This record gives sequence, C-alpha cells and structure tokens, in this order.
Amino acid sequence: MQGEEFQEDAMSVSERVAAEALIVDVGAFEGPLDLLLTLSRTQKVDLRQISILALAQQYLAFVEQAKRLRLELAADYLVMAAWLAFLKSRLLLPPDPSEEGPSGEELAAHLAFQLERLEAMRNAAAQLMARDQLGRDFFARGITEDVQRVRRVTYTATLLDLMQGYARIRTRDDFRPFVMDRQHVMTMEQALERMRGLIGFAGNWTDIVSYLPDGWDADPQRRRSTTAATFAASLELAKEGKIEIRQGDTFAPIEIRKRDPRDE
Amino acid sequence: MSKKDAPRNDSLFEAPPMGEQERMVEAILFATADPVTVTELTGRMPHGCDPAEAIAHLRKRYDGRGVNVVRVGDAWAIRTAGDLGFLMQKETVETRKLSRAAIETLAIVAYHQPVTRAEIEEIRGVSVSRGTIDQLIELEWIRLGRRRMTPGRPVTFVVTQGFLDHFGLENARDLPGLKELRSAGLLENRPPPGTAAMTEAEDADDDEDQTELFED
Amino acid sequence: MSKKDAPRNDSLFEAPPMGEQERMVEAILFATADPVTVTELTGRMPHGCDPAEAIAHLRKRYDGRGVNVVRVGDAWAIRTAGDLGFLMQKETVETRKLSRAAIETLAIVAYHQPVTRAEIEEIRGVSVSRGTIDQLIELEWIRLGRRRMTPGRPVTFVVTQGFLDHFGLENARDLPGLKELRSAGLLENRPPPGTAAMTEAEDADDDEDQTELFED
Repeated sequence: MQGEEFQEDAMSVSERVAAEALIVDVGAFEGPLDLLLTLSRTQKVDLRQISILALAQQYLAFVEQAKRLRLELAADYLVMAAWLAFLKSRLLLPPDPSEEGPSGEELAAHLAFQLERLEAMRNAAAQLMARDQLGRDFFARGITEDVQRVRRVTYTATLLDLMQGYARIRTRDDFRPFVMDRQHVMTMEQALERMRGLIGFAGNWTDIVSYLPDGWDADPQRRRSTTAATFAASLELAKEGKIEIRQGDTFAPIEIRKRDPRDE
Repeated sequence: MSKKDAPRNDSLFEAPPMGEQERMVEAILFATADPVTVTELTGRMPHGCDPAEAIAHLRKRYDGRGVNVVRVGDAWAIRTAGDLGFLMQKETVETRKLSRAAIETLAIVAYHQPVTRAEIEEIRGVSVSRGTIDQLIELEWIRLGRRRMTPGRPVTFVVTQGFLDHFGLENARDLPGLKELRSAGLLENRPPPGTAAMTEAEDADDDEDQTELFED
Repeated sequence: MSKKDAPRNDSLFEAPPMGEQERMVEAILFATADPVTVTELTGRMPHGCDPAEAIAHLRKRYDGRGVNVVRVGDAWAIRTAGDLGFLMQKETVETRKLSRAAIETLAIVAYHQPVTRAEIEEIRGVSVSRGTIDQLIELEWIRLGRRRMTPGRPVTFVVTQGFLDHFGLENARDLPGLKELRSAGLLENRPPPGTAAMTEAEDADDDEDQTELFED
C-alpha cells in the first residue's frame, strides 16, 4: 500500500498535467465508467490484466483533485468514488468471514468486465461505422419504379342475364296492362275499408258518388274502377245491414244512408 | 483512387481496362436518378475512359435481359424491359355484375345488330346513357358498325368477336328467339330460383320505369 | 428444373422457363430501392415460379459486375459494388452525423439484441436519453422487439432490415467480430455481483419507460 501511494506521488509532470486536463474536460466524459476506461488506458496494459486497485486509486485521486480545484462533480461521479473507496478497502483488507456480500475480487472482476465490454462495444461501433454504408459507399437504385396498385374492375354477365334482359324488354307490353291495372285500380276491399270509416256520418241519404276518393274522378279508368269498387262495397255493407241503398229511377243517382238499428 | 487529377491528356496512368469501365458505367447508370449523358460519364470516370464504348458493350450485355440500357434523348439509363412492365403492377381484380341498363342495351345490340342508339332507346323505352355505351365498348363487347344510310347517317353498334367468345356463341344469330325463350321458361314473370332478391330490386325499378313510360 | 412443385400446385399454366424467371427477378430488383423478400417476389411473379432459384442464378450472373445482387436479411436487393463508391460522389446523401451515444447504442443493440434499455444503460454506464433511441428508431435502424419475460416485462430493441441494408450486412450474424466477442464472453449479460435487489428496481423503472414507448 505504501508503495502504491508513493507511486502516485511520483507521477511525472506530464501525467499530472494529463490528470488536470482530465478534470477540466470532465464534461466530455459520459459518466464514471467512461472516465474509468480513459484512466485505465494510462496503465498501458490489456484490459484483462488491468489493476483495478490502481484504477480505483487513480479515480479517487482524480476526485480529490477536482475537489481541490472546487470543481462541481456530478453526483454519479461521487457515488462511483464512494463505491471505489469501498472496493479499495475490500481489496486491501483480508476478507472478513463474518461479512456478507461479494468479495472484493468479485467486484473488481465485474468492474474489469464492464470496462472490457464497454471498450469492446466502442470498437464494434467504430468497425460498424467504418463499413461501407448505403448512400455513401454503395448505392441503391436511382430511378425507382414503385409497384402500382391497379384496381381493375371486371364486369360479368352471363348469357342467361342477356336473354332475360332481352326477354324483359320484349315482353314488357305483355305485362303492361297487368301492372297498370294495379296502379289504377281500387279494389273492393279498399273501398270497403274506406266506406266503413265514412259511413258513421251518413245519417241522411247521400249520393254514392260523394264517397269516391278525391282525385279519382279525373282519369276515366280510375273513375270506372273506383265507382265499381265503391258500389260493390256498398252492396256488401247493405248485406251486412250497415246501410240502406235506394235509387229513384234507372240511371238516377244511387244514394245510401246509415241504417239506424232502431228502425227494426 | 480516382485518377481525375492525372495530368492532361497524355495521362501517366493508363485508363482502366474496358471491363472495368463497363462496371463503372453500369454502377453510375444504376444509381443515378436521371439519365446520364456521355459527357457526364466522362467527367465522373477516371481519366482516359471511353464511356461511349463502355455503353455499347453494356448495352449488348443487357440485350434481352430483364432490364435494358436505353437511350433517353442524348443520355443513357437502365430501364425495366418493356415486356415485364406487368410485374410493376399489383392488380387487384374486382368482379362486378353488369348493370341492368348495360345488359339490356347489350341484349338489344346482340339481337338487333346493327342498331342505332335511337333504335336501342326505342326498344328499351328509356334513353340510353352515354356511359352505358362507353362501358360496353370498353369491355369490347360492342363496337361501332357501319353508319346507317338514313338522314343524319347515324352510327350503328354491333357485337364483337370478344362478345361471342365471352358468351360462348358462334355468332349472334345463335341467340335464342323469343319463342325459344318462352318455351325455356325465360319469359315467365316469376324470377328463376336463386335470383329472388335481385329481381325484387329490379321489380322496384321496373315500376318506376313503367310509370315513366305511362307518363309520356 | 424448378418445376419441382408444379405437380403439387396442380397449376393449369406451366411456370415460365428459368431464364424468363431470372429476367423477372432482375426487373423487380432493379425497379425497387428497398430489398424485396422472396415471398413478395412469389406474389408478383406468375404462378409456379421459383424466385429463390432465379435469385441464385442472377446472383452468379452479377458476380463481379458494377452492381451486385445482395442479401439483406430475408430479402434481396441490387446495390452498386462497394469499390465503385468513388464514382458516386454526386449521389451521396449527407446524413446527419450521429452522436457518439447514438453510435454506441446502435452497436449495443446490434451485438446484444434483443436488448432492453436497462441493459444498454448497464453496458454504457450512463442513462440512455430518450432522443437517442428515438433517433435510431426514426432512422429505421432499430425497432421494438418482443418484451422480455422477466419481471416488469421490459421491451427489447432489435436492429432492422434497414440497418442491415445500410451497413451492407447479409444478416445480424455477419456483424464484424461477433464471434470473437461472443467467445470472449463480452456479449453476456452478467449481472453485477450481489445486486439482485438493484436489478429489480431497474426493472420497475423500465416499466415506466415502456408505458412511455407504447403511448407514442
């Protein structure tokens, strides 16, 4: 231990300058591990054979000097300093069997591993960046043709569609009256329903024509249909005993009125 | 490595072998976004190169390949071979049923060809939209026939070979006549089984059409 | 030839001859800047084609030429030969210079993937800023991998096909010095001795990070 201390005091001027430069540049370090890696390079040995004890002392000396220069060190540097001081004591003192936790050697080995791994990753990163890179050393196609998504619609029709379509047009005349009739026909059921609603108000004799729905007398077809339906409906109602029908003469207006049950 | 600093024309360095020059032209044509002129190639390649000759070699090399070296104005580029253009498209095919108007129009052309548009309209009882005719022409099922020798010389429409192929007909005269349609049950008012929903919708249309007709 | 799966597919059409298939693959690879997978090629080429075999032929054909057929993960691309980069100064795209932190983080993800943020921080000895990860994700060089099946289920990061493409790697196993690093035990994730409790705390932190990531 004495020897180690002496060694530190015996640092050459250039080493001392380097150490001070380290302190001034502390902002350039990415944390304590980075700093430790830089310090370890001064040992000029393979990282596998590095003396963690020497490194811990270097680090602690660095922190001391920083304090002397009243430089503010980030908290993690101080945490690392505390941990390295602990590690140093573990490495120097004979192991206390009553003490729990990993031995100083284990901790030192892990720190050495961390440093070696960090350095390995830095080398790997450098190798990676030194590779030929796309767009710098080798190149992709300059004129690209994007794949066009074409949505194509195909129309289908079968011969059956065609024939049915033709048949539909050519036979429309055949169907026309049928469909037309429905358009212009009032059925007896419709007339009956209509009259049942109205008959309650027909206390006096009323011309049956007044029961025809509005607008149905303009078209002759419609007038015929609705007249017939209404007449048929009134016969039905008479049969049911709901109304009475009378006609003064041939072709005279047909009149209806509600049948009063008291008349019986 | 670039030898562009080599002094003047009587270069101290020999130009790379033609095979190398060909590789260079190949790489430049591949990576550059625009067609490249020979002048430009000369400027980019090492001193003493002969890009024009390299292009000639490269062009021969790509002859018949999936991509070709083509001339674009006074410049050169690598382009996909014309016959492989279909690979640059991803088609999604959507099948739709032809509209009723189109089917009817097509049927009228098939049964009455050559037929004018006015005649089609007369038979259908409603006007035929331009789009319907266009669609059928685009499908290559109908085409323009001879002009009718009547006043106004209207164009006529006839069905195409493509139409016959599609519908499996030898010629349009093979189409069954009305009598046959009726005996085949195609003229019944009742829709054939399986087409109920469609026919119902059509019936709704139908009614409208007819109202239209009777309002005339 | 390649029609080994023709009978199995019961294809109605015979696949084009291998020479034709090679042309097709050539055209497709030339046309696109991004690597194309065999599956994608199969989807774009006619039924019954064997793009993998066509690629093998094509690769041989372009061996030593100005442009080469290169493998990028499970995809294929055509790239200019690395030795001709000097001709392409004009094409060089100025990329944003990556910070040391970003480069190191990228290397750690590449060599240790799948790797959690806590592990990256453990290796670098400092916390990894959100921006660094974001930048690498934005460059499409890293992406989220599966969650680690440890307490807290932290997300992991892995490198992308774009990363492989950019650095000219066939796959992540081709990373320089990977074997040596592995045999030296430097890619192991050795927990610090006697820090079980601490690791749990880290995992808890991680959880927060993940929430953050997935909320984006």
